[in-house]
This record gives sequence, structure tokens and C-alpha cells, in this order.
Amino acid sequence: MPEQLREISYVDAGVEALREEMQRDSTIVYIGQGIGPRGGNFRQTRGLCPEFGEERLRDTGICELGATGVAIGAAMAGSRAIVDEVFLDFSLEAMTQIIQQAANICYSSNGKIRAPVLVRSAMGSVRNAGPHHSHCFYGWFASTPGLKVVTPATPYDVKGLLKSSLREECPVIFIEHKALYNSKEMIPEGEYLIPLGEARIHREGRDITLVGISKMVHIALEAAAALEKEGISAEVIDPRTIVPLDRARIAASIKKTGRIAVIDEAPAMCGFAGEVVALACEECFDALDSPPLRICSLPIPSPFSPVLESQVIPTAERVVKEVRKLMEN
Amino acid sequence: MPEQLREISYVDAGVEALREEMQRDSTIVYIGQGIGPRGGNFRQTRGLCPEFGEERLRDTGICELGATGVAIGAAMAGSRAIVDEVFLDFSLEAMTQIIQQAANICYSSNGKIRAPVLVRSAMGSVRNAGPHHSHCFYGWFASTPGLKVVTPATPYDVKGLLKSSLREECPVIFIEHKALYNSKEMIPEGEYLIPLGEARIHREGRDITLVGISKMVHIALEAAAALEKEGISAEVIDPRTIVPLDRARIAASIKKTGRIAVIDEAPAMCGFAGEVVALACEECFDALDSPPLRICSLPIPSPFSPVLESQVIPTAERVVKEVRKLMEN
Amino acid sequence: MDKKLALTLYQKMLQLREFELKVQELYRRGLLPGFVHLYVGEEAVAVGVCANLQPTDLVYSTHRGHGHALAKGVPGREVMAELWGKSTSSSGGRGGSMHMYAPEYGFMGTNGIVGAGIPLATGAALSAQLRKSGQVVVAFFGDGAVNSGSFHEGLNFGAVWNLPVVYVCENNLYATEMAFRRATKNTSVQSRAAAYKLPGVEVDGSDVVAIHAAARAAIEQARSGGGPTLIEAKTYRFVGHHEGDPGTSYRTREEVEEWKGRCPIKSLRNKLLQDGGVSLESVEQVEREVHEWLDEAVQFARESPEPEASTVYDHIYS
Amino acid sequence: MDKKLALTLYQKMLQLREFELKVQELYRRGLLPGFVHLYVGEEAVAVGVCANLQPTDLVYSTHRGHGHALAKGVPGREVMAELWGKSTSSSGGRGGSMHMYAPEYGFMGTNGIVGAGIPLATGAALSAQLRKSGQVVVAFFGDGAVNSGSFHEGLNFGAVWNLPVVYVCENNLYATEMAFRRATKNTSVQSRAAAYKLPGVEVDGSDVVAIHAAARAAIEQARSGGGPTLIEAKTYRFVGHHEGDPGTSYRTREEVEEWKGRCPIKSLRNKLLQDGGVSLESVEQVEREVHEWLDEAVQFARESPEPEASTVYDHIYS
Ligand SMILES: Cc1ncc(C[n+]2csc(CCOP(=O)(O)OP(=O)(O)O)c2C)c(N)n1
Ligand SMILES: Cc1ncc(C[n+]2csc(CCOP(=O)(O)OP(=O)(O)O)c2C)c(N)n1
Ligand SMILES: [Mg+2]
Ligand SMILES: [Mg+2]
Repeated sequence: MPEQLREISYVDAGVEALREEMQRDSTIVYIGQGIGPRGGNFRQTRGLCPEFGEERLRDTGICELGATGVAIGAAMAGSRAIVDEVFLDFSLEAMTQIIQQAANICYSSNGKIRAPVLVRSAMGSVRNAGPHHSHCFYGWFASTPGLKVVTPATPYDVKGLLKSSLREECPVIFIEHKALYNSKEMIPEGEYLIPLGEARIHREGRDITLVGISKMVHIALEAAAALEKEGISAEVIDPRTIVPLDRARIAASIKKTGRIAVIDEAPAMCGFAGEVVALACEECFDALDSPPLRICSLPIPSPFSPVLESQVIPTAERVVKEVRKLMEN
Repeated sequence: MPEQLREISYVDAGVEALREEMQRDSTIVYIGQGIGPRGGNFRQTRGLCPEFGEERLRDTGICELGATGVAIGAAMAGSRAIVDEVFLDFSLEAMTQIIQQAANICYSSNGKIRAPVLVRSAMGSVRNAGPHHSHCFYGWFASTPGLKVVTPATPYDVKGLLKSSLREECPVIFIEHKALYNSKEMIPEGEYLIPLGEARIHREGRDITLVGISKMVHIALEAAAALEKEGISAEVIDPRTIVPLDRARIAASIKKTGRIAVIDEAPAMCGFAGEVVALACEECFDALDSPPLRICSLPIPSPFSPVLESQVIPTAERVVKEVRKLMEN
Repeated sequence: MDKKLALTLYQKMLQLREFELKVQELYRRGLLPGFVHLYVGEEAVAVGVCANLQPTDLVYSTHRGHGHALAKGVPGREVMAELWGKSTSSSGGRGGSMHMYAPEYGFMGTNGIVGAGIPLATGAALSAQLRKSGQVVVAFFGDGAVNSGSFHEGLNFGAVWNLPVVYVCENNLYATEMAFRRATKNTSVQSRAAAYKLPGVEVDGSDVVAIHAAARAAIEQARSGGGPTLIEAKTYRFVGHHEGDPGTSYRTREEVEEWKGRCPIKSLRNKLLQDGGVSLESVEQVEREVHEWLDEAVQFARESPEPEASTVYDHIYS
Repeated sequence: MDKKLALTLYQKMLQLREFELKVQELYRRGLLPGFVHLYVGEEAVAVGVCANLQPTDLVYSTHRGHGHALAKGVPGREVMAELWGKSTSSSGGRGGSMHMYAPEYGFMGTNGIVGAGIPLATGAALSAQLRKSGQVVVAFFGDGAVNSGSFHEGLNFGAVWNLPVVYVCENNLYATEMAFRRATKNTSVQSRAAAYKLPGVEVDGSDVVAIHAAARAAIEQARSGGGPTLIEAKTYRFVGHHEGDPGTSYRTREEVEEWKGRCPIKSLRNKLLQDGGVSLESVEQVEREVHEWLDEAVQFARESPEPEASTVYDHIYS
């Protein structure tokens, strides 16, 4: 069954998913800053406004709290809404709406009101944007019952996951990575969906499992390539969605390799990396040949200085060094 | 050196700490809803307004975003500020100020601007308040570099930790538990301070270490008492502050007992419980006789119904059951 | 004043009043879990506004929301069952007083978070506009919400997108114990409409007929594409902020008594009997009906089962 | 118009202008990390306002803040070094364009978050009031901040507590590509002061003398206990939103040219030479000084060392 493939960028894969879903579902309304005629700060809605019009692509002023509440309200009342916070950082303005209203409505109403809202944003460090524009707190949403959390690492995943997310009945927090928007991958011509909750094994290996999401998948892959030259065979897994989390596939990999390192752009403290460590302990403690390892950003506000910033975020070199040390023990 | 002791409630211990520190430091201003003449929704400022006046006890309307920003700005400019969100839940309105401004200012300014602001609030479930008033997301602050996070479990700790927190140069997130306000403990007559970052061992034990904070300390103690009757000797540790975290004392306990369970009112996913599991793995993997265990609230929006709510939050019975199972393996 | 309408408004207000007094009694007897904020004294606002709404129109309410729910048509028995945490209510006991939803009656929820309903209602109005459903959405909120960012951002959206929404501020002069004049320098809520280029209207919140008229105009305007209105109803709660608060330390007894003297229900009753040409018999008949209705609601709620513990995982995501 | 003052204002504005054009050049050459938002065209606002401030007065700025920093007295070399991520600036290269702090000059920070400076400035004013320091605090912000909750809640606090703060909105008609009139129905910023019972003033943002006068009145009022003022300066950025944005897709060439024709610096130069009685020589002397100042700043920044990697853990908490 040969499939027609073509190359597409991470950002365009998102646009394609949006186009297909907005064609398919006329109730979708997209709300955010610069997502109309401008086509998105990251070009993440380029070309959609000419096709769907300003009725459905609603530019807003700088009022994420209101915009997010409006999107949730629209979703409660019979539309499917997307609210684009642009930078994940700006979702901090709207936390109360996301955590208190969106996440709880379905449960509190006994399933009678659904809020199919997709909260979209881009996270992570890029070009020394500094502390106000580099946050990675996706774990906070993951820790909130009632939300699903999607963090694609590649164009293929962006398209399939965004389309699936736009068919969920619950609020979905969809977080891209700013540094990945220009990255490319071959994807199928036609429509495809990726179910939420299925990890992707990017590379098979025997000696250690590297778990990462979003940009850290690429750091893990880079590290794995380097480790291979040293005779260490690393398996690289991307859970792709934090909620639901594909515990089974991650556990199976750990059982196979006996070792696990989690690479995370968020600081370690109370975060996703600890979750994977706990998963490893809960699901495969006896299979662990060494303690699960966390390789995370240092617990430091994002520095602007390139010299300082490069100390903070995990690099392939740091991963290689830490994994090597782990294997030696 | 016999010390004069007297009984005091959790809420009054806080008032006492505030009174002493406001007498000592005339730059302290306290901002929040109902903290003036009313004396606090939880009576957490009772009697302070008559003594210090409405200049220093600033009642506000319902605008946590502005109030928190005002407190941070006052702290940046030479005052020491306390902002009382009353319910932890309402700090969601002010996330952007806490995370973006307060946490980063010292680092970004190279230490030139300090923001000695104390963000006070009360968390947790009490009397079926439901999903908008029961959150426990202290882990989010802990995961933010630049903030310290304090979660006292007893009157003694409230007083000593609140006083120390009011002498820190950085922003401190001080989170009490609503269900504990009426609890009592003997405390010394005179002034005392508890440094941030020192865990408290509430009960010594040989077979398992139970780690909990805030109300879960009491659940752990209740469980430990029950386990004792079954011949299981549990050590109960309260880190008291999440940041800084007393990794050494927790690790020492785990090394002694060989087993660890974390009890947490927050859901497990990407939270504090995983942090302690990771700590156990990082510091004492070889000493572990069984996988570190997380006993947390179920991943469900807080239900109002008492029948349902009692399913969600860890109880002593659940702790006993899970620990028993762990010991049997 | 239309006689039939007035009698209906009277009945509805009385339902709200008697319902709340019953909740107070049950709560004090320790039968209801959680926290309750009663609507006693403010009935004219919910009733006057909602009498103009269609069943498919939507209402977003507040922490003080039993009255809004009843006025929008949610059956008393369901509201009572929810307060009791019983499985037979529209939210199955999962929400309680501050998280009560009955979309089948166009009641989109009470809310534990002050101000939160304003953007939500605005968004529902956006949805109505996009779907061309003809629905109007009403957001109720207190004076306490007016100084919050949610009010500011929500009204701005309603205005700039010209949405079919009506903003109804129940200005009862206090938010908890905080007098509105201590929270802000500008104590006229309606005057703030100008900041968003919206019409603002102030109305006597004790006069159900005046509210009914003001709301009708605003709702018609919204429905016909004329955009939002901000209505400020000057009202007062006769009771404490929540059950447990006597409400006397921050309000003088005289102030409370003065407002009680303007009771919207008593006033209308007097008017009906005096110049309304309604017989005492008809009024008493209505009153009997209200009591029967209430008894039935309480009985239903009391006898209803609590939710099954096994359902705790239901409806987290759908 | 005072001749000496006018010449000072001219010099200051020219510093801001030349500084930004140099930053543009350096940025385009790839020498500066991060993102920069230039203040070209808006110089009269920062200069006119800050000329009335004492060194101990405080300024809270925005993402477009180099001009505010310079106008408040932060040395050009320190601002340039910060943009370059060098260790010799007041923030040691840790902050960059959007997180630049120089409290020793009363400059309390640029800000990456729109609106965030408004409550912060209000809080600093509360501190000044409590400490009886006599300080006045100025919050600069764009039209983009006006629809945010931070504006609403911040101004309400300033008003109700009668704080020594001046709110200066630089209304340059756009927030990124979003025209103010698309973001809100009420495009008069100053008119919104009424919502908080504050005085509102609109001023020509191209006229530094007018701004100077309006700001003086507001600052004096604030300092003498008369509370806040909201000043709306109508201005325009001659460049794109940030370096990299041509700024031409959402603004017509005519509109840009028209505003450039009203350039605050050229206008003042003409006025000085025509009716101000200032000689061309003095003006050119000022211009030479500005260029020397700038060259020195660039050289300083270029030659300064980057921070040591080993300092990465410094100052997280103190
Ligand atoms: C964001 C937020 N802050 C604080 C509270 C606590 N609280 C609940 S009701 C209330 C007072 C509300 O006053 P108002 O809006 O005037 O309504 P009223 O109670 O007078 O009907 C407060 C402060 C809350 N629920 N939400
Ligand atoms: C809360 C928040 N939302 C969005 C942004 C992204 N952003 C940065 S500057 C800007 C436009 C600001 O416009 P305005 O306030 O008018 O200032 P100007 O750029 O015109 O000087 C936006 C949207 C931000 N920094 N903060
Ligand atoms: Mg009120
Ligand atoms: Mg602007």
C-alpha cells in the first residue's frame, strides 16, 4: 500500500490540519491575536482568513483572559472554539478560565455541558527571548483533571494530533514549540488522524530508553546518534500527549532496555520528568538496572544572555554525558 | 532549658507571626480581600487592623490580578508586601504577575531589584466547597524558579515559617490548608523562627517513610498510628517547604526504612509526589526495598457530592491499605 | 401594568423567596453540604429579566445563583436536589450551589468564581451570532465583579463584536463585607458602559416591573442585532453574604431595615391588591401554589438517592 | 517656550532616535540577540514626560522601552550593553531589551508582558505613599494594554487609593498589526479615565512641549497628593512593530508618511531655529554631541565582556 508522501513544515502541517477541520466542521471559530488577516505571529494560520473569513477567524486585542473565556463560552454553547494564546506564556493571563471553567464544566455538569475548546500556544526557548517568552509549564495543565495535553514534536504529529484534538469533546491544550515551526518531515498526502494517547517510537534501541517531548525529542535523537558511536544503543520515545499518557508503551520500552532518562525543557521540580520516573517505578521497578534519570532545564529564570541561556536548557552533549555516566555505573 | 509552652490554633499562630513581624518591620503592607476590619475570611488577620490601621491592612475589591501586581510593585519599590489571595484558587487570576514578574525580577535585574512579596492563600478541600474552591496546585509554584514555596501543617510551623518567610528577600508562596485553621498545637511563648528548607520528622519509624505536606501530614500520622497496630512502623516526614526542599533529610529517612510512600492532596500527574519519587531514586535507589509509592487525589475535578468527594482525596484508610499491600510484596 | 404578567412575576418572586428561606432552614439544620449564598431581597432582578427570555436563551449566573436558575425555568426540585448533593438533579450532585448547570433550560451555570461568567456569556453570544440561532445571552454578576479584569475584557468583546448579550449587574452595594464605595471611586456601574461605547441603564432593583421593562428593551435590542446593554439594578440582600454570615458587622441595622421596607415582593403584592385590581383570593391562591411547589421540591430532594460512589470517574472528559 | 529646556528636550529626543537607528543597524547585522521593538517616532512622549521627573521618581516601561530608559537617565552605554547581552550593563546581560532594569536611575524595568507594568507602577506608588517618600511613579503603556484587565484593575487601585502615579498611554494606533479601532469600540483612551473617576487628558504625541506641559501638571498633582491622571499621547511608530516586521501590510504608506511628516524631532528643530531664537550652530553642536555619545555607547557595549557562564546560578533568590 504505497502512500504518497510530501515534505511539509511543522507550522504548515498545523495550517493544513486547521483548514481540513474548518472545512469539515463549520462550527469551528478561531480566536486570538494576529490570527486573522496577518496569518499568525508564527504564520500558524497563514491563508486561513481569506478562505474562512473574519467571522470565523477572530482577531482580538490584547486580552487573553477575555478571549479565552469567550472561547470557552462559545464552546459551551454549541460552537467548537480554538483560542490561540500565541505564546504559552500568555496563557498565564487566562489561567482562571482554563483551570476553573474549561476543565471542570463537563464533570460538574454531569456531562451535560461540554466545552470543546482547543487552547493553542507555542512554548519554549528560541532566540534568547528571555524569561517572559520561554516558559514550558505544560505540566500544570497535565496536572489538572479534565484537560488533555498535546505536545507534538514533528510535522506529521502536528497534523494528525491537531485534527484529532479538534474532534475531542473536552478541552485540549495544544502546545507547539516555537523552535520547531520551520522543521520539516514527510507526511502522507491524504487525511490522517493520530489518536491521543499513543506514544511514537522514533528510534529503537537496546540499552536505554530516552523519553522526551516536543523539541527534546530532537535533542534525544541527536544524543542517541552520538551515543551510538560510543556503542550505546538508545531507544527514543515521544509520548506525544501528556494526557492521556501512553504508560504501556513507555513501560514496555523501559522493560526492554532496563534504563530510562527523561529529557525535559521544563525544570525538573514537580514536573513531567518526575512523572515518567514515577511511571518507571510503578510499572517496571524490578526491570530497572539503574535509577531513572532526569535531564531537565536548570531551575533558573530564562536568562537573555546567550552564554547563560545555553547553560540552562538540555543539549545533546549534556544528554550524552549524563547517559554515559549512567551506563558506566 | 524548660520552655514555656501554650496551646494555639493554626490560624492564630499565623496572626501572631504577622503581628510580631509587622511590629518589627514597619515596611510591611498587607493587601487582600476582607483582611482589614473584617479580620480575614478565615480570621487569618483577626485583630491586626485595630493595631496597624487601614493604611497597612489594605482591603481590596475583587481584583486579584491588580492586587497581586500592586503588591509586587510595592515590594520592588521598597516595601515588604503581603498579598492574600484568600483561596489558593483565586491566585489563578494573578498567575501572570506571580510567574512572570515576581519570580523573574531578581534574576533578570542581576540582583538589583528584589521583590520581597509574600503571596498567602489557603488550599485544599473542606466542607465540599467544590471544584472552584478546592485546588492544591502548589506544585506549579514549586516548578517556577525564583519562588520559594511554604506549606505548613501545624500551628508551630505556621508561626515559625511565616516569620522566616517575611524575612526572605525573594517572593514566597505561603499556602495554608483551610481544613487546618482550627487545629491546635503547643508552641513556645517567645519568638522563634524556622528556617525554610528543614523537614520535620513527626514520628520516627523503621519500616517505611511516609512523606506528606499540609493536611496530608495528619493523614499520614493517622495512618501511621493504624499501621503500628499491624506491626508496621512508619516514619512520618513533612518537608514543610517544597522550595527549598530538604532532600537530605528525606533521603536519610528512606535509606533508613528502605521504603517510601508520598501522600498528596494534589493529583499525582506531574506533581510533588513524583518529585519525591524522583528524589528517592536519585538519592537512594539502592536502598529501596520496594518501588516508591504515590498516594494522591484521584485525577478528577473536585466533586461537590460528599459521597463522591470522599472517594477522591487520600484517607488514612487508603494509606493503610496501600502501605500494607506494599509491605506484603 | 398587565395584570396577568404582574401576577406571574409575583408568583415567581415568591417562589425564589420561599425557596431560599427553605434552603436557609435546611442548611442551618445541617442537611445541605457545601456553602450557600442566598438571593433573599434581590428576587425582582432575576425574575424581571428572565421573564423576557425564551427557553432557548441562555443565562450565566454567579455564586448567588439559585434565584437565576429558578427564574430561568429550572424546576425547583432539581435545584433543591443539587444543593442536597443528590443524583436526581440536572448536575447529579456533582456541582452543588456554585456549580449548577441545567443547559436543557438554558441555564448555563452558577459560578464559584466572581466575574468568570461575563466572558463565558459573551462567548456564548458569539456562538449564537455565528450560528444565527437568534438566542440572547444574559450575564448576571454582582458589584464585586465590576472591578475585575473579566468585566473589562468581557464587555469590550461584547461591544466590539456587537454580540447578543445583556450584562446585568446586581449592585447590592457590598461584595462580602466590602462596600462598593471602598472598592472603587466610581460607584456608578452603568456609567462604566461608556468606556466600551455601550448603553448603560440604571434601574430600581426592587421594582420588578421597571426591571422587566428595562430588560425587555435590552433583550430586544440584543436580539435584533443592536448589541449589548449594561443594566445596573440597585438592589440589596436581606441576609448575610453566605449562610453563616450574619451580615450585620458591616451594614447598619437601619440600612438593612430600610431596604427590607422596600421589599420587591411585598411592594408588588400591595400594588396588585391596591391599584392592580387583583383579588386577595387570587393572591392567596398563588401563595398556596408556591408552598405546595416548594414542599414537593423538598420532598423530592430529600428522598432522592445520593450518587453512586462508583460513578466518580464518569464525565471527566465527556 | 524656554530656550534652554527646548534645546535639552531636542538633544534628548535625538539621543533616543539615533540610539534606536543604531540598534536597528546592529540588529540587522546580527550582532544583537533576542528581539527588539524600536521607539522611532515616539520620542516626544518619553522625553516630555521624564523631563519632569526627579532621579528618585520611578518609571515602569514596556516591550518598547529603550526610549523610556534613556529618557529616565539610564546611560546609553548601559542600555546598549544590555541589548548586547554584555555583563557591564545594569542587568548584566541577564534581561535584554524586554527585561532591563536600572533602579539606581529610577528605571524599574521594561516588560515583556503587555499591561503588566500598570499594576506594578501602582504598587510602587502605594509604597511611595506609605513611605512618604515624595516619589512619583509613571507607568508607560501602549494602546494595546488598554483592553486588558491589568489596565482596568491597575487604574482602579490608583484611583481608589489616590496614589502618586501617572498613567501614560502611548496610543500609536496599533498593537502589533491590530488597529486599536478593531480591538475596541471606544477608541478614545483618555475617555476611559471617567470609569475610574480619574482625570483624562489627550495630548499631541508629536509635540514634546505639549507633552511636557501635560505631564508636568499630572506629576505635580500626583506629588501633591491629588492622585493619578491618565494621559493619552497620540503618537505613531515610524518603524515596524519589532525588527523584522516591515510594518507595511496593515498600515498604508500614506498614513506612515503623513505621521513621518509630523516628526517630533524635525518639528522641534524647525521651531528652535525659526521662532526659538536658537542658532544653527548650537543645534549642530548638540547633534555632534549626540553622535559622540552614541559612538561611545556602542564601543563600550561592543568591547564589554559577556557574562561568565559560571554566574548562571547567581541572583535567583537574592
Ligand atoms: C475571583 C474570586 N475572588 C474572590 C472570590 C470570593 N467571593 C465569593 S462571592 C464574593 C463577593 C461577591 O460580591 P458581588 O459580586 O457583589 O456579589 P454578591 O455576593 O454581592 O451578590 C467574593 C469576594 C471569588 N469567588 N472569586
Ligand atoms: C499579555 C501579552 N499578550 C501579548 C503579547 C505580545 N505582544 C507584544 S507587544 C504587543 C503589541 C503591543 O501593542 P501596544 O501596547 O499598543 O504597544 P506598541 O507595540 O504599539 O508600542 C503584543 C501583542 C505580550 N507581550 N503580552
Ligand atoms: Mg454585591
Ligand atoms: Mg500601540
